[in-house]
Amino acid sequence: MREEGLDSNAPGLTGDDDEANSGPAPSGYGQIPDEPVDVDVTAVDPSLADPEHVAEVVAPQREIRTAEGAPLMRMEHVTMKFGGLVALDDVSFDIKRGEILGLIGPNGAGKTTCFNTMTGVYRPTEGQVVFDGRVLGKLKRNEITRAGIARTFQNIRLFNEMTALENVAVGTDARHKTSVPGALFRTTRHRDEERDAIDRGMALLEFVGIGERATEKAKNLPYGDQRRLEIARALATEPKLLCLDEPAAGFNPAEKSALMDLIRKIRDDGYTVLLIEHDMRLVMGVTDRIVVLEFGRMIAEGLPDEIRDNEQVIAAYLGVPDDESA
Amino acid sequence: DGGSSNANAGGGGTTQTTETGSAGGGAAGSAAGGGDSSAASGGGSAAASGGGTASGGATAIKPVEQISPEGAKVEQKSASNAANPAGDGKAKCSGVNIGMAGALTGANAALGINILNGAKVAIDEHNKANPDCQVQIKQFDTEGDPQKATQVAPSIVNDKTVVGLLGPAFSGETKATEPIFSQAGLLSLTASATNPDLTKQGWKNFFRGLGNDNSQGGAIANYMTKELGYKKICVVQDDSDYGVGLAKVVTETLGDAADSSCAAKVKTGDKDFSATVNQIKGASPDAVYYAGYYAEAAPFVSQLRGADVKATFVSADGTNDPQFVKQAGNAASGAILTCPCGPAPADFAKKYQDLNKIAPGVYSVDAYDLTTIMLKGIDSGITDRAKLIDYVKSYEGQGLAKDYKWDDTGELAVANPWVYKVG
Amino acid sequence: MSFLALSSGPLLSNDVISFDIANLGRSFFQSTLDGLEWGAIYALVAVGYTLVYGVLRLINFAHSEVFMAGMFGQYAALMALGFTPNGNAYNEGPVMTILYLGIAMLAGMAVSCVVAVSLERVAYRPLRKRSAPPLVFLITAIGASFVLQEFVHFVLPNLTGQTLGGVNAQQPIKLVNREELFSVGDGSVSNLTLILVLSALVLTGITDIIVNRTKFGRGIRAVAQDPTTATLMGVSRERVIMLTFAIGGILAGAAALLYTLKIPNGIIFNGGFILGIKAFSAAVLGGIGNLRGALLGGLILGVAENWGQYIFGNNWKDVIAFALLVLVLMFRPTGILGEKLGRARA
Amino acid sequence: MSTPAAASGKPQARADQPKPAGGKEKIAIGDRFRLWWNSLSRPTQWAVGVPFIILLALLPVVRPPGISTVGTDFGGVMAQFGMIALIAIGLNVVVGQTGLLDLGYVGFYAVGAYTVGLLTSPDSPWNQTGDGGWLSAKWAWLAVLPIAVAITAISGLILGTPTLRLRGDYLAIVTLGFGEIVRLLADNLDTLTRGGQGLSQVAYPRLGESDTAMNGVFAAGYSNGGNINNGVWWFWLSLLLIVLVLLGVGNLERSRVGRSWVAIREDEDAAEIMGVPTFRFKLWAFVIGAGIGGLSGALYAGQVQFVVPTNFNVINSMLFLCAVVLGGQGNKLGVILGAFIVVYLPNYFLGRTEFLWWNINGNAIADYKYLFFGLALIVLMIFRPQGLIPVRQKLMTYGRQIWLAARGKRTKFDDNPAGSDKPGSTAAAEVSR
Amino acid sequence: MSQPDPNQPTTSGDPLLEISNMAVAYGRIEALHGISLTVNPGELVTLIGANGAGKTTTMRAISGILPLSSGRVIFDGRDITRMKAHQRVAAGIIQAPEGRGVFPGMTVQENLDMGHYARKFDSKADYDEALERVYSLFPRLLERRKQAGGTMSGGEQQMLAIGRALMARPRLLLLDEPSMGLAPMIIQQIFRIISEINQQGTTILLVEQNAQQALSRSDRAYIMETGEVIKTGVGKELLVDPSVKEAYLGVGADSGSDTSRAAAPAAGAVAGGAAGAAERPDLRK
Ligand SMILES: Nc1ncnc2c1ncn2[C@@H]1O[C@H](COP(=O)(O)OP(=O)(O)OP(=O)(O)O)[C@@H](O)[C@H]1O
Ligand SMILES: Nc1ncnc2c1ncn2[C@@H]1O[C@H](COP(=O)(O)OP(=O)(O)OP(=O)(O)O)[C@@H](O)[C@H]1O
Ligand SMILES: CC(C)C[C@H](N)C(=O)O
Ligand SMILES: [Mg+2]
Ligand SMILES: [Mg+2]
Repeated sequence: MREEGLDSNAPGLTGDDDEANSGPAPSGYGQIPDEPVDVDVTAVDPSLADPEHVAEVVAPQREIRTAEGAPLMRMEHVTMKFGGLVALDDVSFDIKRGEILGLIGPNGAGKTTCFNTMTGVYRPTEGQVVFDGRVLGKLKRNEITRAGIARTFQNIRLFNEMTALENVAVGTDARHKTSVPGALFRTTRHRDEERDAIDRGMALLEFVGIGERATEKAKNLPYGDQRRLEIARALATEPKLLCLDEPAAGFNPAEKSALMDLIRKIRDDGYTVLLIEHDMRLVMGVTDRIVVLEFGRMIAEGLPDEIRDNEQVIAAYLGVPDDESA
Repeated sequence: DGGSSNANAGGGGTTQTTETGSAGGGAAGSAAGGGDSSAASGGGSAAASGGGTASGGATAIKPVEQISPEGAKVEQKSASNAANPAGDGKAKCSGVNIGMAGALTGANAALGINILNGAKVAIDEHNKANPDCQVQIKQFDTEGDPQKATQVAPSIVNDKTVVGLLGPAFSGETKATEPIFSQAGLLSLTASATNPDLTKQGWKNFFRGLGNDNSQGGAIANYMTKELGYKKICVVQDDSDYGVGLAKVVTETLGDAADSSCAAKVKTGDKDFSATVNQIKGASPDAVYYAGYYAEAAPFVSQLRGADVKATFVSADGTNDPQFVKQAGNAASGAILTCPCGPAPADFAKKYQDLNKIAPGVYSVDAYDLTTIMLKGIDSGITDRAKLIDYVKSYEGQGLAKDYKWDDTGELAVANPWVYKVG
Repeated sequence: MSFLALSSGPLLSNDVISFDIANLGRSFFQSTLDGLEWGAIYALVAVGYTLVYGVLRLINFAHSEVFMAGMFGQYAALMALGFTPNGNAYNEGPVMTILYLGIAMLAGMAVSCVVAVSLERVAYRPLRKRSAPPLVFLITAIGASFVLQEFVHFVLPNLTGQTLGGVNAQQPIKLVNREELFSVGDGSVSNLTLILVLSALVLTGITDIIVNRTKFGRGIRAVAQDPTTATLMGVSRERVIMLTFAIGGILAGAAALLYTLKIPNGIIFNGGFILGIKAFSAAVLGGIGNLRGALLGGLILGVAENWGQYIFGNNWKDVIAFALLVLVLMFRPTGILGEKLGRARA
Repeated sequence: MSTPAAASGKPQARADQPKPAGGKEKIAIGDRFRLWWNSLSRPTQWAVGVPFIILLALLPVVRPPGISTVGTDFGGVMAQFGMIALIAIGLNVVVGQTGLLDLGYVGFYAVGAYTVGLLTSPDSPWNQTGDGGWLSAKWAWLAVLPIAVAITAISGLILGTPTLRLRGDYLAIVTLGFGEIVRLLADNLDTLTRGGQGLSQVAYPRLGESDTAMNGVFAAGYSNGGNINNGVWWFWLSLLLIVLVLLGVGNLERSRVGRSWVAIREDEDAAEIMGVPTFRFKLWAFVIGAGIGGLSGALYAGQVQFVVPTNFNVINSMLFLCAVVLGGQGNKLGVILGAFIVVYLPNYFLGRTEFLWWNINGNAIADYKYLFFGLALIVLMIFRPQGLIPVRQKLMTYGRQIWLAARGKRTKFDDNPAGSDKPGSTAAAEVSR
Repeated sequence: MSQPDPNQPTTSGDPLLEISNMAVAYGRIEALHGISLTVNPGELVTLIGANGAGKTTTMRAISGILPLSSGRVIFDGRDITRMKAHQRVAAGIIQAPEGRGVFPGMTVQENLDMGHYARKFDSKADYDEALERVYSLFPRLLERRKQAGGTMSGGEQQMLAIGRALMARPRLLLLDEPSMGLAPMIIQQIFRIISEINQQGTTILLVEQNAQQALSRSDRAYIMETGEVIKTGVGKELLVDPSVKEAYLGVGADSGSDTSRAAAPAAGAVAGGAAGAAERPDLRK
């Protein structure tokens, strides 16, 4: 939580009761029976039965593929200090269009901080982040999203009381313009945007594989589906760059490989992906290129195979397995 | 109930009251703070105020004299010819009732209850004497809140058996509801709403059974400068409709004697007046005039005395309550209080005490008088609202507290306030 | 202060607000001393808000009624000792005065403590068990506040033969007569000034030591920072919560006595309400959840509103207090000292 | 995912979904109602809704014994209910939907009332209804109404702009301070507001003037001789405004705006990072809430024709909040119900001599009404912490389409909807299906 | 009550912890459908299972912060099913929870003292000894004694959580995903320490996603799925069990240095954060 710079988990009034056995089980808001009814996606839009079509809807702007290989985002000598602590020290690298870039490093190396400077949670102390030819400088966080960077959270942070589809709709709204007057008078633009929210929202849910759960409240989704929903919500903002912070956290190997497939699918659909992960198999298996941080400095950059054998990376991060060390 | 009988047993002052009569006094609230065990030793004069006396001694509110608008003493007539609700005992009526509207619950309930209880004495005497004319008093609680009052008013109007209304009690709620009553042509006879504006609205049904704040404020201002010879007076007001209106008249009438450098405003509910006290101390006036209620007046006067301010404390009917003396203790002694309401004669106080198990308070006598007037109207055979208005309009007679005769606007023709003194 | 003498006059053209800075200049020390006395009372009540807030994230709206109960508690104790209203409880010599003060304070503390803990038990605990959403606690607190006030307003007089409670303020029983000890400039430091300010400092100091230095205090802080993990470390959350309410109640009881020393006429069923809001503002001003913040906030609020009162007049006192709060929060969104007891928010 | 998924041969994808405990689960009445309501078609909803509103409107005309109040005029109570219901709807936008705790909402109510008062009361130096004023006596109230709403909305903007940076309870205390400041200003600025003396003879709509109703049906004294009096008319006017405001707020709710509000309530940081201009939408919520509060205040001023500061103290803010939480934060109908309870309950016992089968002394009980009210709040909160009609907002304009698609498969509420999980089913989640 | 020296494993053959038919529900959703498991004195027992299988729920129920809807928990021959959570700590059960649960506003030293909270009647010497042991296991904590817990890095926080639990000198140590969110190298270190503690005599129940590491070090293991125990056995045997291999060790999980490194699970406080948030709604909403 600290890494996020945003603490969503403050102690509250409710919570665990140490008299565990003397009352009804804690249930949060969940005393309202929910209606876990599957949505027949084809009834919403028959064309959603066709994965090709779904992919088409999910990535409407195919032109993001055109300049594949050109740098999409550049970190330029970024330094980030917290008081006396230098969390990022003159870090420079870039992310190319259409690639999956892995960001790894020991705990406290500055990965999340790096991520936070890109998404506007922190402003770099020195240096700048250039995205799509634009210096992120003083952009507000929501403007950065509009500029084309979307992210997921290390701790899942969905809008719990909203349905899956509504969650995604919030994402699609990043591209919408209706404000109070428009909604009040139900202008044509408002109606178009609402249709878009449903069409693209459903397509995205279907894309990540949870279309049937569209009307389920986010908090009632199983953990894995919540992660998928987070990704769908991020994709709904039509990002040019998708940043995933430890998306496989808490997954077992089988679940991880499913996730790897999804990430690849996203990339194939034309998105650029930045991935922070401690799981080496996932990182090695899915990334095109890897950047390694240690103590806030970039210590290596290269193809997965190069990184795997890099002495410095092994010493700082990967370590030598037990059975070899003894 | 046990509560009130306890209070009687414990409050020696209360017993005293029943013997000696009461002026504008008696335990005003349900919690009269009757914890004092020492019997009040003072009193004795025909119209001495009873109520809970402070244990420090015989401090109580005692009537001094009735004064004219110019501040001069007015000789009072004896109340021997006061109208009597019993009448001749031959009245016949049925289904005719009187309404009473005012705060019966809420923070200011005590004032409404004083009025209700006074009216009950009149009704009781009347009904006992006239077996063929049983009049009820229907009570309507407004909490003293204008919006609440506008909800209650239609119920009163819709109750066709109500031919006349005693109330509303406070100026604010009167302002809010009087359009309803005037539209319905229902007599509205108030025993306590003293804001001068009320009679300037053209309401034909509204009559005020006592002097307004102008007469009270003007009279005391003149009394202070002319009779008492004060040269420098600090006028302090609270933020109530009543306090603001009163202070305005007093300040205007005082003219140069009102020192604007120590004029101050305080808030209802406030208990700390250090800044104001300091300011007054710096001005060293002859008197401090306070326009407001006893809840603030008591701590205010205590703090004045605590800071060694010796100026006379002068105030009006909002403060004219035994609670003022109880809470301010010795600090209250010497205070001069006015009231448009008259002191209660001894036998009224006794009847009141017997019926209500509590001593009469401010406006109890006035309520009794006004109810008596309505009862006399009913006894004369009146059963509809319009006639009762006409009856009151042309009424002329003496009451326990004062003479009743109204001018065209609904003000009393002669309204001389009383001066009381805490001693 | 000569330049100040010029700086008075009406603000806005038609005398809507008039001010008189010179008046503050004339009474600078006196107003500051008055302010400190108020600040002492605010601070003690504010600590109760801050503790409960820190542990439960709950604005315990009924805390003002806990304070009010303390006033009645100490008053009842004095009546039980045989004092009559307006009696001279203060001229039996210093020893007796101290004894009476002690008894009154203990009684106030006891009553406030019992009320606070029962409130926790009866109103809040069932909600915790049902994991009610936060606002529900607030509404319950408001409900409890109504109940306590109305109880003293209507029920208590019937229970006590009209001696306690009811619509009017209790007749004062004076324990300490204000006597000047020495003067500072225009201000006089009285025995009451010392009693009030020293009591507040000592009591908040003790509380601070309990919370920050003792094992039990560590338990409180643990629950404040992470209730679940605290339980896993063997801290009884229910016990900590209960004791938190108890400490808050005890301090409110002490504040109740101090308040009645200062304002003997203040013992009334709704006498805690505005004071409670001010004290809560003081807690927020200092940084809610922060004990020292509560003390600092209380003193600052007390002094500032008194200065304001001398400049603008008695009726602007509350406006000054709230305006100060709004201004401070605008520049320091988590109060002067920031949050502490609870989890630091990055 | 027993039935449909398994039957169609799909892999058991959500094996990690825990199965519900037991089989029988009680469904709250509110939920049953919602389920039933949702299953109706749009025309049927109208067919049920419109008569219901008409029935509601007729309530103070019929005054069913046992429901109608005794000690106070039922029409007046309903009028007050209408105003508090408006307030609750407005406050619900701020507190229920956007999650901003506002403890000083009464401030907006006061601003609305005082705007009308200052512009139309002969007591005010700014009075515009007299000679030289630009308001005709007849239309003054109606003309000032939009001004009052606009000024209140602007006051919301002025308060919100600097303070909406604050989080949670800090905002709460600042708004509380604001509410108090407004009241104290109304009290202290007595050259304008006449302080505690109040502004009287405030304008009201002069409609339906006739011989029997010289000042129209909204005048304080109006009564048709039967049950219809000015209170009833004010209730009808409020009802009309409530319906309009509900339509407006409903439109907002089912749009980008409503979604943004709820997203902010759920997780403000996440919302911002998902592209929601949080500050802007919080401000909108504040401004809209304020405007509705001002609207209600203008109604109040018109009905009572008298404004004094004491009617705008903190307690009222708390009562408004009670209406919202009691009814169910976030639910528009719920908060209206909450408003009804908050207004009706204290009035109910007044002057009543029997309750159900017991004889009671209504006036004695009336003393204790706030005691009972407080107890009722505590008890209701303990037994129904989520409010009487809990939140279930719809946030998509065309959400019904999805809902029908979901219902197309299963039309009845199923007691065991999550299906069974057989041990041994694979834990792996399928990505593509 | 007197605490037996943890270094002396209970001599009787009775299990230290015995759970029978434990069912736990979150509101109306049942998360555990009646599981049974035992932990013998001195053992290192591992629980593995997919995400959401109910491992954390099991741990929380053992610690007493979740109520059982049915079943029994017996600890050291005593039925503790109805015992309150904080009393269980005094009885000798302590947990280093998922997501670490470091008290952010307390210093490292104060955090460690919290571990000692329930040990009421200990002598100063006992306390010093426990502290010394923790500091010798994690010298980094000694270095950072005065640092606020919340500013420590992820790995350091994990050390602190484990160290804090050790301060209680538990009879049974519950570790919930200690490797979550840690870099591969730190994971190695943490596992080494777990083995070490266990060898020094502390009974441990360990939950891990990192099945490879966990199974190879534990005496016995239980495999959970959707709220039920579906398999149990000796740790090293399960490691080679084909069905286990397929489900939990990932496809192609042949032994070898590379994979043991690669299979290191990544995690943040994700699962814990999500569960915690659902359960404890944020007040500031
Ligand atoms: N808000 C903050 N204040 C002070 N220090 C911070 C803050 N955020 C991060 N740090 C410090 O910056 C360093 C980098 O932290 P960061 O969260 O970026 O690491 P990370 O690489 O994401 O680690 P992990 O793999 O554990 O998530 C750490 O030492 C941390 O203590
Ligand atoms: N607070 C909660 N409220 C409702 N359901 C919950 C809560 N916590 C957990 N669950 C549900 O209970 C089930 C078991 O969760 P648990 O956290 O015990 O799994 P786990 O095996 O520890 O998983 P992980 O590998 O993610 O830690 C999951 O389906 C989860 O969704
Ligand atoms: C009871 C009285 C003090 C009321 C006051 N005279 C008024 O006009 O409101
Ligand atoms: Mg990180
Ligand atoms: Mg877990």
